[in-house]
Amino acid sequence: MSILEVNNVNKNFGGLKALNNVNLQVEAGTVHAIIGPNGAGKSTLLNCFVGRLEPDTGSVTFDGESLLGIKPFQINQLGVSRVFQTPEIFGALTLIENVMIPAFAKRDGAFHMEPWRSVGSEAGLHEQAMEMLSDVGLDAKADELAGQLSRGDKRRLELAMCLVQDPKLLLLDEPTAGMSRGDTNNTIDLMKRIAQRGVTMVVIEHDMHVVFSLAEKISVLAQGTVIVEDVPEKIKGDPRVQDAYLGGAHL
Amino acid sequence: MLGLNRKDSGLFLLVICLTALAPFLLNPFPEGSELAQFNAGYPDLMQRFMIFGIFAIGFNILFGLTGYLSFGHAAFLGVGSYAGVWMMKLLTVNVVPAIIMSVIVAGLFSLVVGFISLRRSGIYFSILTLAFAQMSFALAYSVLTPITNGETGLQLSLNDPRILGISQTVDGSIPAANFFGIEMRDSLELAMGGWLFTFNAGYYLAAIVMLISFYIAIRIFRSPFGMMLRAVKSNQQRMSYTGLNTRPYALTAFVISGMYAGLAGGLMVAMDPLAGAERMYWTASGEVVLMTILGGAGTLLGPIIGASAIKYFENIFSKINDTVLHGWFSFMPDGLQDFVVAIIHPFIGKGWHLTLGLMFMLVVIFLPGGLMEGINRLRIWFGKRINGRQQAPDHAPATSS
Amino acid sequence: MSKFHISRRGLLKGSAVAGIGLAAPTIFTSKAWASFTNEPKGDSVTLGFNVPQSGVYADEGADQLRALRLAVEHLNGEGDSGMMSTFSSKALKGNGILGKKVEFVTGDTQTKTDAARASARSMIEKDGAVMITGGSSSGPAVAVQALCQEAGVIFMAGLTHANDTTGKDRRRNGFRHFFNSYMSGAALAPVLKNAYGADRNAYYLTADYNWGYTTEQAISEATEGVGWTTVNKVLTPLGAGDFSSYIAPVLQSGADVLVLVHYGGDMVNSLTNAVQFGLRDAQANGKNFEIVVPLYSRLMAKGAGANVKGIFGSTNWHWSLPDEGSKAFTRSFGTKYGVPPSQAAHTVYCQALLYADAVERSGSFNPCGVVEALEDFEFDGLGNGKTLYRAEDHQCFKDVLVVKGKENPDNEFDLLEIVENTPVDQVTYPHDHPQFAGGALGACNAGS
Amino acid sequence: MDAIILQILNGLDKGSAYALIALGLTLIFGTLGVVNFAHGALFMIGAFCAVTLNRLLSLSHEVVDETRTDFLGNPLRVDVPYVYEWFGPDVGATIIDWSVPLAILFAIPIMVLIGLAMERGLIKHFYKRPHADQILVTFGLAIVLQEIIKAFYGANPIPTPAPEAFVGSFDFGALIGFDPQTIMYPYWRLVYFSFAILIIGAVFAFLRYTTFGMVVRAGMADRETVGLLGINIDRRFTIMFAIAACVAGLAGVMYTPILSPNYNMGMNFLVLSFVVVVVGGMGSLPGAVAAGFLLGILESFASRAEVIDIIPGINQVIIYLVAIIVLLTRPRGLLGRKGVMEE
Repeated sequence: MSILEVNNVNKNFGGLKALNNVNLQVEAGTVHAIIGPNGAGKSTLLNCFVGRLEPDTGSVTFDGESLLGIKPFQINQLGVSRVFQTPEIFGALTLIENVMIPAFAKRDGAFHMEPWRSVGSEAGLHEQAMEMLSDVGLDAKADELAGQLSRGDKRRLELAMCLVQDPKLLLLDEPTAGMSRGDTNNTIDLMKRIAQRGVTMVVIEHDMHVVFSLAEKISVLAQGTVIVEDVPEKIKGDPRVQDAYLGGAHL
Repeated sequence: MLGLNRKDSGLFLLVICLTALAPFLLNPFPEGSELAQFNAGYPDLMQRFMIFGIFAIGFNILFGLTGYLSFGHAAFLGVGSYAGVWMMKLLTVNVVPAIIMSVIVAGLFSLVVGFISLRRSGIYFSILTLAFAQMSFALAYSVLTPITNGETGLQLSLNDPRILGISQTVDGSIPAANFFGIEMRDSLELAMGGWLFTFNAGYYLAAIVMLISFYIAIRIFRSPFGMMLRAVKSNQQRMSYTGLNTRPYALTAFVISGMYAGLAGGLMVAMDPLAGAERMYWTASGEVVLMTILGGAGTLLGPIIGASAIKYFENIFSKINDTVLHGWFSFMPDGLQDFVVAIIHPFIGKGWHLTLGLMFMLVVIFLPGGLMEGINRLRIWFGKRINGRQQAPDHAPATSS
Repeated sequence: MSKFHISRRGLLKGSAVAGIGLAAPTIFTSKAWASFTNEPKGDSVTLGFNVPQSGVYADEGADQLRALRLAVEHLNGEGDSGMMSTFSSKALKGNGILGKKVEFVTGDTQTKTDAARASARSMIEKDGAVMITGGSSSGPAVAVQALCQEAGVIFMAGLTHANDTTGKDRRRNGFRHFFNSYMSGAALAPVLKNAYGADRNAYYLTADYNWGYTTEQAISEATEGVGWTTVNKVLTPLGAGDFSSYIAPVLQSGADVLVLVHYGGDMVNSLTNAVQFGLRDAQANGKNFEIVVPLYSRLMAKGAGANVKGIFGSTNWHWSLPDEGSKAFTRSFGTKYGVPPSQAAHTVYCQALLYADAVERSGSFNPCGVVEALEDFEFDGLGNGKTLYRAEDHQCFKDVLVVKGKENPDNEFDLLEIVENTPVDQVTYPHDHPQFAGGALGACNAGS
Repeated sequence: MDAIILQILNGLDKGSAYALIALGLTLIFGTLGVVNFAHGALFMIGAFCAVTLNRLLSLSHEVVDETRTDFLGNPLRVDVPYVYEWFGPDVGATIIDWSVPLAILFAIPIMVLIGLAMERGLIKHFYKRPHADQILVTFGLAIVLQEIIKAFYGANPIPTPAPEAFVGSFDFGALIGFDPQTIMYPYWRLVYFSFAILIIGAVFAFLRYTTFGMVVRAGMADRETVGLLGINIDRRFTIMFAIAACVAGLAGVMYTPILSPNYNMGMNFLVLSFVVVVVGGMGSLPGAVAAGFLLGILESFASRAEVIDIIPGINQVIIYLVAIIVLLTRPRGLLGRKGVMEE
């Protein structure tokens, strides 16, 4: 059963066709990678899932509900979390606060106001957030300001922020970009653990090592169209994929 | 205490003590001495410390937490004042209904202004709030004169149709604003040696309201809701992708701070039943911004300190004239005395604006976190000196208190 | 040794007093320490000079302070005694007031009601002032007057011209020496009729606030009384800066007189604009187009430069008046400061003297006694001829000067020439005249 | 019809002042990313340059004139300006008469110096600080500048007339076929409008056709990239600040005959200029100019008696009302770019 269904999605920017009749099915509980050369429309596609962009035509449904025409926070409340290419975190807040905020959002909904309750009295959520931080190896820095973290740490923090919400679908936009080999491997391990919990993941990634260690299915996007969709073993040898990447290299 | 953690309880207790003892603390110099000029322990100014403290605390909930810089908050204070005076004209000179009405009316007005202005962010938001406030001022000053009494300001008169109360007292005066019989202008005076301390009923009412406001502000700061407001300031994008609707958070903060402004306006007319249009002018909105930043935006205590500092300057420095100056330096030979007075004169008395401007610049340049940063630095510095060799200096960042 | 006493500013009543009393039963005595607010106990008395020191009227405020300082000198018997020597009442002896040396505190009204009240309150509460005077506009004057009424001190209004100060906002503890909008209209109308004829069409540009409204009403009613027609009345925002968009349509309106109901910087700008747009050289309805400025001030006239030449207006007082009082005051002020006094300075000087005199005559600083002494007090020798402080509304009735901008000034202060000294009878009105209706003095308040 | 032309004409000179101040504001904002609350004060200082030059030229020594008396009855001491003695009374009088136009030359070096000093001494340290801090520190500076001027020149407006040659107005209506005396327009306002157009044109030409200007424009679009190219963009931005200060100052110099300057005039223009900049779109130069004229003209129309009769008070709030409507319908102002000042 597919949890995310994308049907005939088109998106134009001025004269440029960014997405051209994209179709995509993501099976529940799988890791689905989207790869493709630069400018193929990967991020545009992801933006159409989270309400940042509205496709010109086509449909995007998640768990039977359309994701079009609703706001990003509503999409998240349906169970879709996203990790950005450049980490989006609350730089002026501490790490533990960064993780507690999504936990609150999950528990209390999009808007909730009980100013008489204190953060200090939320032991349960605090514990949950600390666990999540130790999962990503940041528990030692829980009281530091997030803005002072290294880029790699920020990315792991963002991942923790998404995971604490226990999402049904996790969208990752190049989760290992700019990481060292060691960090990348740690992240792969982490994502494998997440996958084992049954979280569905859509990953955009350039690093083929990451893609082939994780993905159960791969869609190749080129010039706004899905040219191939298959299991990793088949993708590796597909001439169309190599074509697209070589063509892409010239761009 | 009261659901606060130890540090916040300590802070709250400190503020309670300071406000309770203010009549002593603010009058350190004996009456009649040269330095008595610097005493601030008289009812009007002490009330102002409290009232503008409330205004700045509320503004800080919006600006300090969410980062939305409103340039129109004086409008809510003004609207609250008008509502308060009308209550006193029409209903009763008991200040409680007037204050409640001020908060309600200011809250409703801020809901409307906030709903529209929060459609934009950054300086566009600031300009929208500025535009609303300036329109309120211009209309209150002119076209709305039947409601606001324009330039003169709305005040009580001898023939107000007061429903629960009397239009005038038996001896033909306007009844005084009171809190269930305690008149706001009543004071007890205590003379000790050369010192004179004034305990004013209005001040203590304002102080209690300020303490309640301060307590609520602490609770908001420490609540998940307060955390969300700081998240609004830090990264709205992340917030919405985290499943949080930023607009109602910002709007709630806006309305809360608008209600604080209304409360301040209501207290102002409770202490002194007159509402003038100038208190809605953009410089008045600018003043609360200055208070908050001067004290330290985003800190709990900062706004109160900033408000008190500015009001102290406005009321004490502006009253030092050159006769007073000559008095101070009368021990000097004539020529030197004139010279020293000539040097100092531009900065005090009618030049107090100049000192104020210089002070803003110095604080912003050297203490970006406002006066609170200065206080924290001093604390750390003293801490080091005291702890000295016994233990390693505490390098924990000076968290805002 | 400590001394404790109950507030001289009012007793806490009821339970509050009981509570505090129980806590410290011995430290309060029930002796009525003072019978009225800020009763002077030592050998000096403090007056509060509340003038604009910042904002657009700061120069007028500065001039008022000069005059008040001079008044204090004269009251204390220093200097040349100024108008004290010409004042018809001889109660003042030059030894302070009731033998107490006069001291003063100053404050900044900022020409804002709020700031003016805050400043006045601090003078009363902190410095123990028994009388507040000064100010250069009506809003703050009305506000401070109400405050003084509540606090139980005397308010001697400074420059305030709106009818409301002694009209609907009059107070028992407040007094106005300055003239008002109605008097301007009553004095100007006949002069304007003589100069420009009875068949005139007037266009009003009016500052959009209380003073503007009352003055516009006063002038239009008075000129309509001599046969003029009012073509249009347009409200202009305070501090508009450039009035060109208001002035440009005037010539097309069929009007042949423009009345600029502006004061201060607005008057300077609107008059300058009007002259720039050629209104003074224009012809309308076959007549020369004329401009009128109801309330003149020499300090303002200076700002407008040559544009004031030949333009009619009214003023409370001018230093070139030939009577002995005016001459004495101008000499005294001019010798000390090197410039002649403005009308703003003159009115507060008179007010200070009148207050001191009333205290002497009543024998006490008690405001209720002062009120009694001032009500229906007739005096002379303060520059405006025979003057009456009317009991019903606490307004001074005296001659009103109609002036016009001088064509060939002798010196930089010689900007206005006196056209007519309108006798007091012509500007007197019943205290319940419609322009002043709706107010009541109430009872005098002595505080505690 | 003649009424409409009249109100448009009347809107032009105020619009010119708005446009000139807003141009400088948006230039500073676009190049330096600084919100300069002291810009109104620069306009005011420009105006006082004219006052100062007038005073300097009129510097006099006293000659006792026994035939006349002063207000105390003493012999009158007449001030005779030195220029009268150096150039003769006629030429001397003409020089003083022309002090406002001459003040342009006088003001340029002063404004440039003030601009440089401000940028190097103060603004430079605030590039990376939050906008709120920039606003506060420049607001503080504005108060200080204002108070200094007040200490020297007092609070009352100081008349600074235009040269005799420009006094009076010309009959614009007769020129374009209306009845005489229907559309009168003072000469000096025509001068002011032309002057504003000239300055605006010069600034645009400078930015468009010089390499300096191109670098600055590129820097406005993307400061970091230009910095990476090895161009010392900071130096150029400093100069841009001086130019912006100069534009504001000259706007002030030429405005003095229209509005007798007082120390507070800058604050009055500042708020409106900010509204103008925002309505035009933060960082957009053409936007600032267009919005300046647009709001000037709208304000002029709103002050027609007929309009006020229909909507009382509209003349007081028109600018703010337009600002609200524009901002709600066009989020970034008329010609603003995305992402500027929205954080």
